[in-house]
Amino acid sequence: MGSCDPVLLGCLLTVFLPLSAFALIMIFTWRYHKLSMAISLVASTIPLLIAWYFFFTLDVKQPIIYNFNWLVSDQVKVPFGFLLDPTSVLMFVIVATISWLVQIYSIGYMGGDPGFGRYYADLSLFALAMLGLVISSGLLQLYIFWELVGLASYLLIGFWYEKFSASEAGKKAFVVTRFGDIGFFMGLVFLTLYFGSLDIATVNSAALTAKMPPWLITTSALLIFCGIMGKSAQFPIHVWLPDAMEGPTPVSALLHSATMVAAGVFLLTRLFPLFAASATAMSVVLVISTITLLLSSTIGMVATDIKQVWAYSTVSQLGFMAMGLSAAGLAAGTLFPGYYHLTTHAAFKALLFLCSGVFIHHFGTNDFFVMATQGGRKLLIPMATITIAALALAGIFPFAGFFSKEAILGALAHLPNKMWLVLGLFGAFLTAYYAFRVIFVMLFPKEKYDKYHLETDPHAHAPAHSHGHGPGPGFTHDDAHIHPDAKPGHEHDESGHGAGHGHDEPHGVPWVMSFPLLVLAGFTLILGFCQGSLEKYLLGESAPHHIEYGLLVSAVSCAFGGIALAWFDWGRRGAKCVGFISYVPVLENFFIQKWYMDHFWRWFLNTFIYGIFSRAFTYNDRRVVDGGVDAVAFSTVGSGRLLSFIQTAFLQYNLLFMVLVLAGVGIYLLMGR
Amino acid sequence: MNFLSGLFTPQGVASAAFVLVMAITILGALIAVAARNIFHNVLGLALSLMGVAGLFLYLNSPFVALMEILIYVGAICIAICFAIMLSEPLYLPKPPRNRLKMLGAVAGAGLTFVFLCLLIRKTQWTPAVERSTDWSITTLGHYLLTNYALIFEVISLLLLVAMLGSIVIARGGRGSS
Amino acid sequence: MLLFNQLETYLYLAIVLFAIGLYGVLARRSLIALLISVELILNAASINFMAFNRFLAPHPAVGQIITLFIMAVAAAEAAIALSIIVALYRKLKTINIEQATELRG
Amino acid sequence: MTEHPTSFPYLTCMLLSPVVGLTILLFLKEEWDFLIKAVSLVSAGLSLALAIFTFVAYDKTLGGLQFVEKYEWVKTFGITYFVGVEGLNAPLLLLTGIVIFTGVLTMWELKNRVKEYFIFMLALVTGVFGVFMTYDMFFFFLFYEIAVVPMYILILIWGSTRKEYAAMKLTLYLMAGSGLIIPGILLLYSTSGLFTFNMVLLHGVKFSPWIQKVAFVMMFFGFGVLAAVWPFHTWSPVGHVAAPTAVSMLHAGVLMKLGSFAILRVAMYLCPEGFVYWKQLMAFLATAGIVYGVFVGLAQTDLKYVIGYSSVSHMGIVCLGLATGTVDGLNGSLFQMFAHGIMTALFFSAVGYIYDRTHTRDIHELGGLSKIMPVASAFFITAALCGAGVPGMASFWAELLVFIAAVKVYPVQGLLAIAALVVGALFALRVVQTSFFNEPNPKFMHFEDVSPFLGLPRMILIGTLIFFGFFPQVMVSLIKTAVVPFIQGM
Repeated sequence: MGSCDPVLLGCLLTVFLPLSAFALIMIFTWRYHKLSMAISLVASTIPLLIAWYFFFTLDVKQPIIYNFNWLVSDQVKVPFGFLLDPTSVLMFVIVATISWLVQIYSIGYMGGDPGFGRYYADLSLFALAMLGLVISSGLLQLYIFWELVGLASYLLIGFWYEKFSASEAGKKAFVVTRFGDIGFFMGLVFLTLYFGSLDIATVNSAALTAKMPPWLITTSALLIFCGIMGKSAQFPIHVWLPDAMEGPTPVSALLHSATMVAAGVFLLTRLFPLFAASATAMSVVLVISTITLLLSSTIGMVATDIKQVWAYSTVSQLGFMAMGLSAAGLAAGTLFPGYYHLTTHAAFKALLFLCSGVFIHHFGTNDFFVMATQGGRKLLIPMATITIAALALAGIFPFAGFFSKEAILGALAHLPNKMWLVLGLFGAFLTAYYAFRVIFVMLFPKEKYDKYHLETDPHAHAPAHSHGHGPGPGFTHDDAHIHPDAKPGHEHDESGHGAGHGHDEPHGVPWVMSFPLLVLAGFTLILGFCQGSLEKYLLGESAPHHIEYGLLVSAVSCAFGGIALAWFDWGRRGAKCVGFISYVPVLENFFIQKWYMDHFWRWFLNTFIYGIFSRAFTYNDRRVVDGGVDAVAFSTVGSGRLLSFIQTAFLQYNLLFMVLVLAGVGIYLLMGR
Repeated sequence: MNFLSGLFTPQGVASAAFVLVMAITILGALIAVAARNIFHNVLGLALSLMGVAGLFLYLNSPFVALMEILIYVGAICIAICFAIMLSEPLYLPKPPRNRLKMLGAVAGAGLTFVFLCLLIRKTQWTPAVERSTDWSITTLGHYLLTNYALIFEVISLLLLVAMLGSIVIARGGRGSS
Repeated sequence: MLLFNQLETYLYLAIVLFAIGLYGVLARRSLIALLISVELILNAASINFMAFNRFLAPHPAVGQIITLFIMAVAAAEAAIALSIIVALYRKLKTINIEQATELRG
Repeated sequence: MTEHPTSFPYLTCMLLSPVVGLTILLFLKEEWDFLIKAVSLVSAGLSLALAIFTFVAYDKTLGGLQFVEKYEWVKTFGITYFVGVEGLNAPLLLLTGIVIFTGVLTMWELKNRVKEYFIFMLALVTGVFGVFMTYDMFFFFLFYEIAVVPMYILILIWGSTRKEYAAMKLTLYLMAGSGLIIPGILLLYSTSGLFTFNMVLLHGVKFSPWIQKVAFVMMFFGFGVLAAVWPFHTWSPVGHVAAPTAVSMLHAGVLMKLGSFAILRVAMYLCPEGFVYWKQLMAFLATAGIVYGVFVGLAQTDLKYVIGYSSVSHMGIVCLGLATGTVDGLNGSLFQMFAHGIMTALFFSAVGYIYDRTHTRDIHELGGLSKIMPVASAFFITAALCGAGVPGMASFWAELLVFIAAVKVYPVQGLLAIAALVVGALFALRVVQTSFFNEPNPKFMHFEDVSPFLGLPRMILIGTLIFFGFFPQVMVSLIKTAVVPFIQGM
């Protein structure tokens, strides 16, 4: 039945091509770099075409659903299927596009890395998992791909596994997201047991028509939100995402900003009716996402690693999306604002990361102060595109971010309590500030940035320099490790690869790296104007779009306020080059220490998991259980030894004893007669 | 004077002789275990065995009595004598007796004695209904080679094995010459 | 009833012999004395057999044959025991049973 | 249960194949190294082929007991040679076949007393096959003991770290277990009034409740020792550590399943009321094992100890599934037996390769192995991910089924077990990180990676895991044919 239906065939191809690419590369071709790359590219290009084909030609007003039995036990039935509706098709397009662009970009970025083949295998695994996640029809199937995405993330973060911090970050990411997924899984178990179906469409319609008991809706929504918190890095388990920047930069762009972390928000939109049916759940979401937004924006203000800045920015924007969704859920709005922001964010954040990747690749450092002093602004294309992306991030007209932020703030404005709106605006202000802090530092480098250099906090990934260029002034080499991010750049420089592009820079940017930048910049520019059509696509009709000028003005002024402050602090000639926050050293230190969240979790892990449970159980195992058994064994041996003292080898005593007993027993027996 | 007159009847003589035999047996046995000189023990044993042989005469078995003297007194006691000569010299000073051990032994023996006495007293000894009266040595020999031939064979085998075994043990294993 | 015509007489005599032998086995130190005591015990058993044979058994040959068997066994036992004693003496330079404690636990 | 006799004695052949191999080995010279291994491989391969055949050829629509062979053996005691295949044991026969086949391949490099080693290994596997296929309690126990005893010698002679202690401990534990099993079996035998050891017939007897309770608890603890039910698990990590590679594989992969299978096959099957009475205890012990195993595993530094404790945890999942007494739970439990068997076999064979080279299993001393031997490391990492419950592997499905069933029947225990998954992931990844990632230890730089031939058994194991991870229905539909009547009969 499958092969004749082109839509189904497309879905199947989408899932199985990357899968077979992964298997092929991992088993056979991982030693052959070019071949592996080719396989992986083929396996990602076809889904890309399918995605755009679906987007433009397929009518998904009525969701297209395919279901096959995957596992049929008694009560547990897991179908394998595809659900194509506007929500999934749009995400499908986003994922396929960015995934493809990143694969192209990685040709340049990862060129010459000894693990090139493995890298592409892992990317294929990610593509498989993410695409499967997006178009899956059942929640359990979604969960499976969700876990696979986590696996891919683990493998890619720890890609440079020789480095302790990388492998540690990979582990952290996997375990922390798993921590949230446990909640997700429990939610699914509850749904299975008390509702009976995990089909997304069924669950949503049941929530809409109140077929589900309210307690179940709230419980399962909250539990599922645990998973979302893990994957989308919401407070308090956001700590893995900044660390995940240990992975190669294209991976950060693909997984840890544009697509994978957005999977949480995607799930929130997927189950929007379910969540919207429970005011409690939505309030929790709103609170948590607001905390996340503020927390990560403030940390982003003080980070010195360019990837850290964008990482915290990602966390805050994810919080922003969740805010939009929850506000919409509480105020009977639509899922559009949050989802729209997801879309635009995917474009401009991927762009930010890829641009940063170019700088990192070029300068062999993650520290944007060093990049600035070494003439980062001379790389024209990346500099231009990163500025565009930062403008979008800050929410400046006419870039995409402006429209989507506007939509979310609109949703927040519908809430009866205006505090959320104020907090959202404050978040937007901070966002603009930290984004332009980076941009201004890069654009207008100063001679010396001593403060942030000498005070790199222990957890930030302090730049290490092994590059051919000498260390910049004031740069302290405080990390013994060779930063692997520097490696590709280094080799790239030596091999002289990347010639033949129309660039006047001495080292230049290979076209495979600049092409994705340009494409994404294009998206960032045009996406804003697609708001209407996208809304129509997603919701079926375009809501009447009345512009609230008060909100518009305040939002834009917040953004410009942030930019202006950044200009004042970092950009203008003679700026002090210290953040305004340094006037409150306590607070600054608090932000630099990332609100002590890492410390908290480390403490939690060491004290409870390793310290109390693990140690106590191990002690119990060694001493009590094992000791008990050994004690039984030893007491057996001991009592045998004790008894053996009777064995004096004095035969006559033994005999005497025997005789006495026998005679005694005999007499006793005879007396009784 | 029933007692004295009775003493000189055939039964009386037989009884008196029987008492004498019993006395010899017990006296010999006592010497065999109580004397401190090992050689006296052997002589006591011989005496006791002679007494036992006398008892066998009273039990209508002159052949067995003869055998008793022949084998026990004639063979075993002599063998023991050799063993004494081959082992510890007699002139060595003897360690003092262990009172406690002797007390224990007396208790053990006494208790066993009591037990066996009780056993004898409490048992109803009934003779077989039909009893043959054929006590001749011929019959004994006949039975030994027909009905009880197995015992005969086993005795032979046992003696052979014992002989070989004692040679092997006494010559001190494979190593010594 | 005459003394020598009573089963009990013999039985009591036998157990007296047995008890004396047992005492010897339990009290004596010398292995040879032990052997002598064992011979007494065996004789006690022989007397029993002969007495039963005389007073109770259906056929008089059986007890005699058993007694003969016991004699042979005793002879064999004596031979073996004596050779063991000799060997032991060679090894331990003593025939005191209290010194032969190699099997002590 | 309907019984379908067979035209050809497949099961007897499967059982006898290692016996024949072992007999041939007896007549081979110690020096003929290659021949010895080849004979063992062929006999193991034959068993595997037959196991696959029965797995595939089992008619799911027909159901019941198939490939049945039944001969009276000792009529007076009611002992029958009665073997058959149904959904319950078909996966386990397949598991045994795969593990012994790969186990022989894994030990291809063995140099020390090759002949004796393979003889004992084949003897052991005969016992295992026997336990899984027989439906007569007498033979069941006989084979059970056959499977247990060679383990002692295998560990004692070819083992490593504290092998005397481990071998002794293992044997004593298992013998203590047997000491509980025999009275249980005999209690049922004597009170049935049928004078038969035939389990299918005994199933028809309605034992009085107290007998069921007593017999069940005896057999549960007796077999539970082998299934490493908490707190009788301490022999298993010690034993795994001491045992040579293939024995660890067989031991953790197959032998522990004997215990859980026997709980299902004998205890639950014959004493359903006893099961109902004791199931709360079962669930408690199982959950304790799950939680406990991961936490203790977190503190271990020896690779094999880590795996040992992960086995304790995973066997807890098996036990939890059994304790639910629902179709889903039993499906999951049996599936988990299979999946865990393959997974641990993979674990141990990967560790065995590394240990043979580096002569250390300390996770801190190793390190960066991915750089030195990427393929060997990939095997271990795959197993670790499987152990952490990553989808796409067989054990994911098994755990899914068990957990859903468990939450339904025992909400608290079920949720606790699910929560333990986080720690499970943490401890699997901790080991992977410390010993396979980071900077390589220069001491081990010169070691070579797995050769394709030695990689073959590991690839077979991974392939099996992934196959059943992608197509769980192949397994579950088969298991279900037996589990559904099983539950109805209870």
